[in-house]
Amino acid sequence: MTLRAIDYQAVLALIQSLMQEAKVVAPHQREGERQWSFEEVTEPANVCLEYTSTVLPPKKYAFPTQERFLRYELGESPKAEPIIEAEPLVLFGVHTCDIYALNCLDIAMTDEHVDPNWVARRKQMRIVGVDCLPDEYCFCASMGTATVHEGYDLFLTPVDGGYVVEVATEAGEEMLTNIPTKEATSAQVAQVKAHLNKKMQQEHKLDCDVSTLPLHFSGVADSELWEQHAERCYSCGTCNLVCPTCICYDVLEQLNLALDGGERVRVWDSCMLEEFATVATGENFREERSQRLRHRFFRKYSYLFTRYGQPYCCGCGRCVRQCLVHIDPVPILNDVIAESQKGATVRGA
Amino acid sequence: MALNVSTLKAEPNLYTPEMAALTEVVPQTELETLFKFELQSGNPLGHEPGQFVQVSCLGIGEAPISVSSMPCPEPTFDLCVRNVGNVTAALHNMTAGDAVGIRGPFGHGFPIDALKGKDLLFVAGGIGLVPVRSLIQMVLANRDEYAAVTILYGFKTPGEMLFRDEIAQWQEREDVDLRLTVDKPHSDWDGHVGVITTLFPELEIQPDRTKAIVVGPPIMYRFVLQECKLKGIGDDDIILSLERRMRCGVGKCGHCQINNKYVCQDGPVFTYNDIKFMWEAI
Amino acid sequence: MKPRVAVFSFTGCEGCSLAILECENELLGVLNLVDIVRWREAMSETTEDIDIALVDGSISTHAGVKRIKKIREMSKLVIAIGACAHTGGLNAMKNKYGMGEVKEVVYGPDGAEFDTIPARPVSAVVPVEFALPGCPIDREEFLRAIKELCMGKMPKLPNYPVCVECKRKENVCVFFKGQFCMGPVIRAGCGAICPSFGEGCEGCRGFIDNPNKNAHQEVLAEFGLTAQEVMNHFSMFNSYKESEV
Amino acid sequence: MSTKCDVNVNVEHITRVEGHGNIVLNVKEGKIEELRLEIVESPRFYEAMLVGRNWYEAGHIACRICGICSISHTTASVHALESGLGIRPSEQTTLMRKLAYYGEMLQSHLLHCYFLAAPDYVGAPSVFPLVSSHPEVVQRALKLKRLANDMCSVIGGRHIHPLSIKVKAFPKLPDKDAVRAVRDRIEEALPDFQATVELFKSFEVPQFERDMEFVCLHDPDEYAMFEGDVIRSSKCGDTRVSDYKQQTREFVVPHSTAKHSQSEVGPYMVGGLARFNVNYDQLHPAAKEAADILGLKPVCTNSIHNNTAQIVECVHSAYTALEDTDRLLDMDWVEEDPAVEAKACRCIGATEAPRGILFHDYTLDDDGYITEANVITPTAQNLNNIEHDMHALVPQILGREPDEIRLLLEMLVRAYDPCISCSTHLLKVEFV
Ligand SMILES: Cc1cc2nc3c(=O)[nH]c(=O)nc-3n(C[C@H](O)[C@H](O)[C@H](O)COP(=O)(O)OP(=O)(O)OC[C@H]3O[C@@H](n4cnc5c(N)ncnc54)[C@H](O)[C@@H]3O)c2cc1C
Ligand code: SF4
Ligand code: SF4
Ligand code: SF4
Repeated sequence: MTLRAIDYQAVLALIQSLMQEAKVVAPHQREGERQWSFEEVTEPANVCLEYTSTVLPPKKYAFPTQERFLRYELGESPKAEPIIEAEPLVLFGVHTCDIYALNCLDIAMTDEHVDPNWVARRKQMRIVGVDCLPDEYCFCASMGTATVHEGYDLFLTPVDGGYVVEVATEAGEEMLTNIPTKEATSAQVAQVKAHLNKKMQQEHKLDCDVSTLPLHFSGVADSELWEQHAERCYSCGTCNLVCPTCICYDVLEQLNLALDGGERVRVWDSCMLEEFATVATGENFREERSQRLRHRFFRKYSYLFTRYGQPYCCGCGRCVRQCLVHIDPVPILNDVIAESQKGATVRGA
Repeated sequence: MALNVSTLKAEPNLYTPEMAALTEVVPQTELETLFKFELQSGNPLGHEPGQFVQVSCLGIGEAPISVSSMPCPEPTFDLCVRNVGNVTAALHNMTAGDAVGIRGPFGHGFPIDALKGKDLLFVAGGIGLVPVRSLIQMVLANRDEYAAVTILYGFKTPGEMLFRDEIAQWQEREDVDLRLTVDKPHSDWDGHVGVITTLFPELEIQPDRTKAIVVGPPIMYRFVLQECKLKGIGDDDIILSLERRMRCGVGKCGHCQINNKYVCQDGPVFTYNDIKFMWEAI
Repeated sequence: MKPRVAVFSFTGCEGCSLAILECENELLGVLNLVDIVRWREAMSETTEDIDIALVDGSISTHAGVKRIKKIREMSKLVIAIGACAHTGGLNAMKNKYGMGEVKEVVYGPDGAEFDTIPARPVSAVVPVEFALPGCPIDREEFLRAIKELCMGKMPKLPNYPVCVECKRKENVCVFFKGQFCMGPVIRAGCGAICPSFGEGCEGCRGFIDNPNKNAHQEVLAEFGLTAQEVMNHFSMFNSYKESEV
Repeated sequence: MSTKCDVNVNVEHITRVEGHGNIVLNVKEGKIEELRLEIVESPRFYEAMLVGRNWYEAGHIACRICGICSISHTTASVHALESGLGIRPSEQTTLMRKLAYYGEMLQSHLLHCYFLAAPDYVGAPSVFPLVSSHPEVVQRALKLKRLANDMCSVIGGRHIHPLSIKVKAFPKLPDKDAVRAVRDRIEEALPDFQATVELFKSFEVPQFERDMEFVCLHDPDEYAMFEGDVIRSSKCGDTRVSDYKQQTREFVVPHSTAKHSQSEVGPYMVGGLARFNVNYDQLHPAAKEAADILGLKPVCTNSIHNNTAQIVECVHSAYTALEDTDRLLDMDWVEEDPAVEAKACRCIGATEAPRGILFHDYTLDDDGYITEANVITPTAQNLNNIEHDMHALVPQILGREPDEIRLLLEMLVRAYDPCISCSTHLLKVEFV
């Protein structure tokens, strides 16, 4: 790992030089609100590197909200061919939680079967991370995602006079070729540590070590806590749709007007939606909101955690930030932990 | 550990169906029809009994359907489909010569090796016979590899019985104990009447050498599983096949998840042992 | 054989049948798929042999009741288009006043003659095969429905709320901009057009099957609406109640 | 043929107009026994619906009065509220609104001229047969209509029931690149408007004259469409918009669910021809040129020429929209705060809808709830005049075949481009 120092002007120059060779996307402030989104950079100065969280995660560049993946012709002898669209892309200014989430999805998207569209996009993606300062909804410190060790080429941490940049890959090295950088001073390196320490001080936190989370889920399936927390839930799916670690999707047909061909597209879906698990006979395997809320939590913190060995939540807090009825994973998880500890005492007694 | 995606071998055609021609339409009941297909590539489908394919009616959509015939070296296979929605209705509107798209086969089929040498008890309710048929065909074709074969098949009314001619053949065979039942008394029916569990009391079962293959609607499972337990069949020896909504068939879209299992990857065939602690399974 | 399509209008602004003419880029393509055989607003020809009747407007007169029954008889499929036909729409807001009262107050003694009954959706009078919601209908959704019908596929409406499409578009939720929105309880399919243009959803597409209305009333109140305003939000397009008719 | 004939014309649900109306003509021995335009559209009680709603909902409820002129209703509603609440929108906001407004004017006029009126001139029952007989005309009509539509939707999200045209400011600014693209398409379409003029020049408009009063908005600085300072009448002079009731005196007639109106001196005409006659001098030079080509001169008293005036206004709208949009694009757009403080007030506003002058009038209470509402649509103002036209026309054509009489009566009614469904709720509501 090499650490260098780079000033703000050089960051702009870096973005500018990246724009010469690839599409660069980065956080931008939205509509004068305290809301941000990843958008294509047209003017480096408009990039906003000090931001809390974007509405949608940068996942949308590896897995678009709506993605065509099959083209077909109808008629005498119907034909179908895959559509795999990918282009060189730089994700600039990605937080650790979102980098973690992309790494997570790499596993899920390639487990047993390799999703061709995901992989094609990820192969052409370079990532420049940037460190953040969390708001009251973030719980990355608890989730172990306040730092991330892979999945980026460069990583910037704000320090006095600019950023300390960690060069993580050869591609990262190349990006800096013509950019003026200096050796990071020890004071600057200390600032990086201080920054991280500060980031770790989160009020919003779990009452257990993240690695033990799946254990706590073993006895809470029948708990009333799901109904309590789901009472105000709209089942609107917002939480899933803004989540960087969700990948569920639905498939739609888009016929052309002449009805002689068309495309198949996939769109982001959500397991909180009522019909997600409904089958043709009308049976809904998760009819109640509380069952769907329970499934969402089990999937993130138990099923996929056990399946892939890491939580499918990066602690970014997007779900609660966007949820109008403030359904927040942290208190729910803490209820789960409390319940399971209570159960353990009861069983032990 | 993060993956290095660049080293992975992509499957560019994971979501691209291969075309197959409809060769024959064999009506079964008011709602169900048997379709015979032939892959245009000329290659065999290469499935195991219990696996399913994703059938595309291009322009309409895609649906998971179990392969209903036993594996064979020809590029042909059977699907038996109930007309319940868009894709299934489109299939019902097709005639010989029409083309569909096929992806798969996907999932885990029946554990053939574990069945060898055992007494087999097939319990099928209604359309549940569709996936089981591929296994029955295979067992009957290699009859000497298995011990006793008992088939229980229940349906609501006589009109809902599938594969009539084939069942008549099974009935002829000395080495198969076939028992049929309809749920409610019916003038066209002089056989056994009652839900499928009413066939159990008369069965002679040796639990230590029996494998039960149970496929039917969710409600049937609850009662049949109880009967199997009463007969002393072990949880590991009860094999079932589950059905869920599905989009991708390859463990990505999330729809078919039951607790921590994906029906499309880990199933559709499970042992009861696999799923008995899964509150969403049955 | 191309399906024979007719368009009929009842009480409403006729914006929904107009919206069909506003598919300018696709109109010729649509005319390749279907034959338009009857449409008072656009043509003088008429016929009683109809495969698909597209009906806009709500039923709000005795004469209208008779006419829609006749249309039902001569059409294979009846498709309600637009909020007025689908839920009664805005028109049903008048239902809260007694009809005698409305006529009297509004037209004075001369008004007693006018034929008016509480406004109701088409489905309250005759069976409909399908409804395209929205005020007005969404062009894309309309075209998709036409294509699917021509493919022999019954169109299906989303049963999830507008928030889903709003999120897919990455809109900033209007609640966070100090506005109000019915999106969380209203059926999607419009592409969240209102929030995309800076306005809260007004509920023109009707509720999803199982809306959490209690939660939404609480949210609207929590974000600062009075009880009366909350009621107005719920009633704008969704005030038709069977019991009142 | 003797003029002392019997004629019976009964057109139930006149086609190619918006809404439901019937023409009834009964002539016995050359004497008109019955002649009327029946409005059988179901009454809609819009004003009743507005009562009890918050001021900020007025625009969205009011635009649902009419799908064709929903931007005009929105505009009139916004003008009313802004005048009552004492708000002056910025130039940026006004120019944005105008682009959508001209889009609607074009959309409505093009729809009427190409789709509803033109079939009469080529002897077709609708536009659909023209798809094969006159493909280039239909293609052009669709192209121009699409453009008009996009002028609306680029600003308001959509043409029918626009979203972001709101009191004071836009809740979300339009996409500047999209506006620029639409601007370029207007420029590119100018030759198509010329071709439209040529097409309508080739149509023969039936002869008919009747001395009548023309009423529209007037603005000292421009051809009044989007807004105007005063109501100007060719016979009664100027009236302030807030005194609109002096111009439009309403009364109920039994055969119409829409009230009729008259001025101090009788029935009057509003709409394209009225605006052309009253404000001709202020037309864009390109529009004056078009009028020349079409042979339309002020003051024209053949109401069937309303179609012709609409074509002239299409040219005017296209050129004016182009110039306004250039100004808009030259500006640096700023986000404006749309927050408004409500108060008790009377809100009266007007605009020129495609079919003529449109009034919205609300009374708000302290909390901004609407306690009274009145909407007067152009078609409602025209109905009385149409009937008077019919009475003047029938004696001139009595000798002709009944079918021809029916067609001429229909053409006359259609020339007004009546928007019947909007007209049927001219109700002043005073709920207790
Ligand atoms: C592993 C597996 C094997 C199956 N084998 C067979 C078979 O051999 N024969 C047979 O007739 N059917 C089988 N099914 C069921 C079949 O997949 C559904 O009936 C079919 O998907 C319905 O599709 P459709 O387009 O006709 O209906 P749609 O019009 O898509 O849907 C009608 C209703 O079905 C629901 N639905 C959507 N997708 C599915 C889905 N994948 N499964 C169930 N319901 C769904 C929808 O929510 C909707 O309410 C199997 C399902 C699975 C998962
Ligand atoms: S938890 Fe919140 S965001 Fe998620 S579905 Fe429920 S209401 Fe919507
Ligand atoms: S579950 Fe919530 S906190 Fe966790 S990754 Fe998803 S959006 Fe972020
Ligand atoms: S703006 Fe409305 S539709 Fe969009 S997320 Fe917010 S509540 Fe949902």
